[in-house]
Amino acid sequence: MAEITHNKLDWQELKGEREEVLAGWVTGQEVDLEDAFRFHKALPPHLNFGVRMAQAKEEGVTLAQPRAGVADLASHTKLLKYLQDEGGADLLPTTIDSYTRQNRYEEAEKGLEESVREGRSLLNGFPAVNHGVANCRRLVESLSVPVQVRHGTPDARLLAEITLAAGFTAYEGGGISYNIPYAKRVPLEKSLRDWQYVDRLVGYYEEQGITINREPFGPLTGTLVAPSVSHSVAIIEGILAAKQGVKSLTLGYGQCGNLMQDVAALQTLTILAEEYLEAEGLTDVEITTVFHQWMGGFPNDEARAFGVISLGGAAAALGKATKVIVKTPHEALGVPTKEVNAQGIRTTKQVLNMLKDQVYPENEQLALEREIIIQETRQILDKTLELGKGDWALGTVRAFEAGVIDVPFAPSSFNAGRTMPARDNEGAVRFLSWGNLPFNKEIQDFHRAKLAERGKAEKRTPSFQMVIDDIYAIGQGKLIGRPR
Amino acid sequence: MAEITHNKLDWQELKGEREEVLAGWVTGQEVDLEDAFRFHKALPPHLNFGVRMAQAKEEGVTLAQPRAGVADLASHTKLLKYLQDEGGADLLPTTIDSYTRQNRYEEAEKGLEESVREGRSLLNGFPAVNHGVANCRRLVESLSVPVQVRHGTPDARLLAEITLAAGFTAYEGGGISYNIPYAKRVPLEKSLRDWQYVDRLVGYYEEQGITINREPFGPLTGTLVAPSVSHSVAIIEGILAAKQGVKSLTLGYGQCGNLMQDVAALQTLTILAEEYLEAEGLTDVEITTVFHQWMGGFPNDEARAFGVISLGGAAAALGKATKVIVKTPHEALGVPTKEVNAQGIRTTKQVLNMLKDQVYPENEQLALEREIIIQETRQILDKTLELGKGDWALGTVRAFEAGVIDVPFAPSSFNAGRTMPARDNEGAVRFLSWGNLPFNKEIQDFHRAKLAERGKAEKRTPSFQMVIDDIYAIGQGKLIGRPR
Amino acid sequence: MESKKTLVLGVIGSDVHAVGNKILEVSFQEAGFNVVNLGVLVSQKEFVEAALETNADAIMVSSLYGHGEIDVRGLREALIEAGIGDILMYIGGYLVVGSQEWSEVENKFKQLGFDRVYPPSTLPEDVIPTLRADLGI
Amino acid sequence: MESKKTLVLGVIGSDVHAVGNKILEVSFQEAGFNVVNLGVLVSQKEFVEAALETNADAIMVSSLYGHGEIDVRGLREALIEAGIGDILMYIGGYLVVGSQEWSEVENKFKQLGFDRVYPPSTLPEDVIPTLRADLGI
Ligand code: B12
Ligand code: B12
Repeated sequence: MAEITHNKLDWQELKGEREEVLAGWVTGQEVDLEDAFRFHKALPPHLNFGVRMAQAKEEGVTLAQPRAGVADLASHTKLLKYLQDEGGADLLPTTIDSYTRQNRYEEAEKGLEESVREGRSLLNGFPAVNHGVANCRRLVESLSVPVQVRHGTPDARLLAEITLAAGFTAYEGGGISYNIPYAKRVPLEKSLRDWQYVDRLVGYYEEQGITINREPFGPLTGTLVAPSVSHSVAIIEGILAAKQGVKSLTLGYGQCGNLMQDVAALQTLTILAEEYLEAEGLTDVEITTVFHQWMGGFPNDEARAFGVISLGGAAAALGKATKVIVKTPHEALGVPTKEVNAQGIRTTKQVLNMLKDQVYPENEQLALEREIIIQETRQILDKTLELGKGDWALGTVRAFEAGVIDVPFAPSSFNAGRTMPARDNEGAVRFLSWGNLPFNKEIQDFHRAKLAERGKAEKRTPSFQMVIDDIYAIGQGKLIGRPR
Repeated sequence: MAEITHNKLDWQELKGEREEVLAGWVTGQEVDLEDAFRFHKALPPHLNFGVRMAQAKEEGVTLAQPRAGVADLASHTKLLKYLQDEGGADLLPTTIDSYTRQNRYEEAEKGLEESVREGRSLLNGFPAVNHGVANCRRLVESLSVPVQVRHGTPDARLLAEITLAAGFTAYEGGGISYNIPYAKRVPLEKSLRDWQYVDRLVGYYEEQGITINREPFGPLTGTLVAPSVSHSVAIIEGILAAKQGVKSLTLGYGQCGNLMQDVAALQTLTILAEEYLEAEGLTDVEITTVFHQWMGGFPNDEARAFGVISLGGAAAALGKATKVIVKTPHEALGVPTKEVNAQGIRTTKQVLNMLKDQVYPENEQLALEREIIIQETRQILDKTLELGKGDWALGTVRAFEAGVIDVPFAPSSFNAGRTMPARDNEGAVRFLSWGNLPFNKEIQDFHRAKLAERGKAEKRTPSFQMVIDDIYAIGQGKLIGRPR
Repeated sequence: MESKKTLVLGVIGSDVHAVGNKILEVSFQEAGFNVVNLGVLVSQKEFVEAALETNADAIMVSSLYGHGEIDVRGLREALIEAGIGDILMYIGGYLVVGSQEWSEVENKFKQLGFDRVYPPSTLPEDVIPTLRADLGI
Repeated sequence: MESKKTLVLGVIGSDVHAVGNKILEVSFQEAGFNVVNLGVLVSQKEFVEAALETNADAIMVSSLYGHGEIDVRGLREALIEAGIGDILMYIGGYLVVGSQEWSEVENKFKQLGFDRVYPPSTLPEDVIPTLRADLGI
């Protein structure tokens, strides 16, 4: 494999690879780009994801989008329509099952068949590759809001070919965010390159005047990921996507739980992204944001889960996220029914509507919180670029090797796993140990002081037990895992 | 009737009146103060409401208390125990039925009998007078958290005699807040005097070393009541209570819905109360606060109601209220079952716990919001005292006559009803017309500007239609009643 | 206008919910009715007397607090006794304690003598056309 | 200590939920077990081989993502074939898609060859005493 670079792939040179990819499953034959372009051009603008996001950004409102996917087409269509009509979802998803995510299409096929036979979904999502272009189009056509592919696939080339050809107008994922939290042994060089393929495909659609929204997966492992870590990944994936011609970009962040930190994170995400994209000369990209309601362990009790969901909605609205990904009151119980899923959306929309004309006030603490995130992110990104000698793709590979970017609790063997995040005395996510994150002394002292403060309040020395306590905390009805 | 004053009633002189009051219903005979004092003194401190409130204030946490009451004793006991054990209520209520509130004990008796016969509550609360001292004691003894009497009774003398003798340690209401929103033709002189009786009785308990917590009803009509109006009433009732010897005082405020205004309201309530009590030399009173989750019309949909409840919990926590009165997801459907009631508590507690270590940041806008509330409240209170020539009771009667205090949507014919509240463009409650509220030009201009701003955004002239739209708004899923 | 129809409006029993009553008053007025609003805490007797005195065309009863079931018993009979037994009578609000099956509630109050029964989330515009029709205008 | 019992730990199938696995590793270690953690995305074959190689006393399977039902079929048979058919085997997590009646789920997985089956909110301290008892320590 040639050394990876962040340069734009040559579409003509991709020909051979595309043929291979499309041969990966029988439905690959259904992909016909000319036909796909015709289909997209005939779609009304209100079904285009990027257009809807840009409009929301302009209006300063936050849209609500659920997660949802079941195995068979009829049930999945029914599910999405329900979330649209009864949940009031502004945007829809199609969550892909875990076999497809690992390119195990045979197993997905088995799961699909068995699901149809048993009349209940044995898959945890919709196997879009197995369904193929024609079937997926039927889905897209039957909805009245835009729909996005959401998954967790290190090699998502075939899935992209099929779903984009089918008329989906948004595609989640990226070479880091859909590898490090979702795989164990996939080298970053490979996933980065496979996602460059996807981004180049999207760029090709853009060349035809068709906007496909791209969204790096912000929350990563969803468990105590500090803003600077997820911002770094989001911005790198944003740059890598834009280099391939992506024009509509939604960068994500998963709720940490301290309102001030969450608002600061949302505010800094756009600032930093614009800065770094501009430095690469990538100025014609529309950047919007997505806030994920708490991605870690939820309370079992529905009533308590509604509280967590609402707080997430509040942070999204006060941080002026362009959209929010909604959890359901059954998050800790299993994949939700459509009714329960719609409840999560409605709770969120009530909160969004009630807060949409309100602002989170500018103040010194918020400014400090922003400053910390900005400094940390710059330190990570600048070191990454340095390691890559000016190349973001190469820099990313080397940064992960060196632990300069390091995602907590990630299963990937290409992630150093040397950091230990924990909450401070106000519940903001800080670092108990920062491993090799290239933080300067000022930042290191900041984290040390913050955790010392908590340790003092709890009369214990910060340790891994504190981290474990924090992991369970929200599920047990609180934010900070205080000793009992 | 002698002209009303705010002076302390002479306990000895009350003898005759007490006999009359106790003769109001057969259970009055059960009241034996000596026995009551013995009972209270034997109660463990964790069952004392005021003690628990003072402790929460000290710890800086917000306690959660539901509303609940059904007709018969067994069911009511079961209900409260459920809310305590399954809901996790920190404090319990006993909501009194509406016949008792109007001193119609015969009708309450009928309702009680019929409820027992039909096996469902035909009363909207617990008729404590009809149950009597011995029965109420059984209730108090079977609980493990403090319990308060919550009602809406202009003449609550007999109810107080019976429930305090039974061991309740907290009593809601006041001569204004349980008259103006709860009655039509009860003169303020009468209700103020009847509540002085109650407060004097509480003062007599205090003289024996028994703390009875008193709580003026903060939200009044619950419908777009601006903070300065409810603060004025709360502080006057606080002063009147303290004059009679009350030492544990919880002042209330009902959520308006704009987070900044709600936080400012909670912050100013204590500041102002302490200031005005001190001016009267009433310095040994423990002042705590209660925040009421949105008291106006709720959404029918449970999921949406959970959103409203959570936002209320968030405002209570961020405003550092000492306790929050919890609504339920069935608020717009009818009196809730115990399960649904417990859900409201758990949602609230999740939000409280997650926010308890967080602060709402100090900032300029908040300071301005506080300043507005402080100035308005001072203007109302100072004019009231002036009208009363230094007497708060007399001043109150005259202030209501003059519309210097004026509660929106109040049924009482002793309330001027000349103000018209409406939301501004950020959803804070302002005045479209302030009637005779004694606001200076600066304040008047402020309200005018705020509503002009909204009018401009909505391209309409502010009018009563805007008020109607605001009344329906939260029930219809938003905060501000924008034209469709 | 001479032809204005007269409505007697009020919240029955020990009920003090004043907000909906206020909105109904304004809305019925704007819709061209002559409204006699008795406000909250209205007894059966007051309803009957007001209807007689104003020669009303309809009585609009509200009950929000849950005791409606007890409060309205005998109202139709009292109207009959007063000689205006066939006057049009609507009721709306939270008519019972808790939430019961709506069709049951509706039935119960129809048997108690109401011509139309409305659930709590009723808006004025949901009622006015029907009211006009029932009054033949 | 010589007498340390060995546990093979892993998340089966295409499942990447790594957090619970990490916590279980630390907790079992602290409780005095010798832990061989295979991490996430573990195939049946890897479980069998690791158990053989380390002469393990028990296999602790996690499945969080809902496909557990499909992923574990045949695991007990593969262990029998490898000659360690009677090894103690636990499973825990979100074992099926959606939420089903727990007793049904438990039954299903017992029939699939697991000695004990744990629901998602299981804490390490809920398991360790039972594990000790089952291993006779
Ligand atoms: C504000 C409020 C109060 C305020 C009232 C202030 C005041 N004086 O007006 C206060 C705080 C004082 C209060 C007190 C009580 N309340 Co209250 N209150 C409410 C609340 C939150 C909103 C009511 C409101 O103003 N809605 C807005 C207006 C515009 O709507 P509306 O009143 O429903 O009226 C509309 C329709 O119903 C319809 N309509 C009404 N009447 C009629 C008549 C006709 C003929 C027609 C066609 C239509 C119609 O048209 C109206 C306009 O759209 C409701 C719950 C809710 N809806 O969210 C509870 C609620 C009505 N209250 C309730 C109760 C029980 C009480 C109390 C007993 C206290 C308690 N246990 O908590 C006391 C009773 C006091 C008394 N004696 O009456 C219950 C009734 C329960 C039941 N029936 O099962 C409710 C439903 C709350 C609950 N879920 O427990 N309350
Ligand atoms: C964080 C998280 C993620 C992260 C995981 C990051 C990572 N690499 O670790 C991300 C975002 C990547 C993710 C992805 C997905 N997730 Co996920 N995720 C969660 C979440 C929110 C928390 C899990 C967690 O870390 N909990 C904390 C740890 C400490 O608890 P635990 O994992 O449950 O483990 C404890 C117990 O279960 C028990 N235990 C576990 N195993 C064993 C084994 C034995 C022998 C014993 C005794 C005990 C035991 O002990 C552990 C320690 O206490 C849960 C929902 C929840 N719980 O709130 C969903 C959840 C598990 N995920 C789910 C799903 C479906 C997915 C996805 C398919 C995406 C989707 N459709 O939304 C993908 C699957 C990816 C894949 N291929 O596996 C579902 C599973 C549904 C079902 N089975 O019906 C859940 C329940 C959410 C839901 N309601 O839909 N997820």
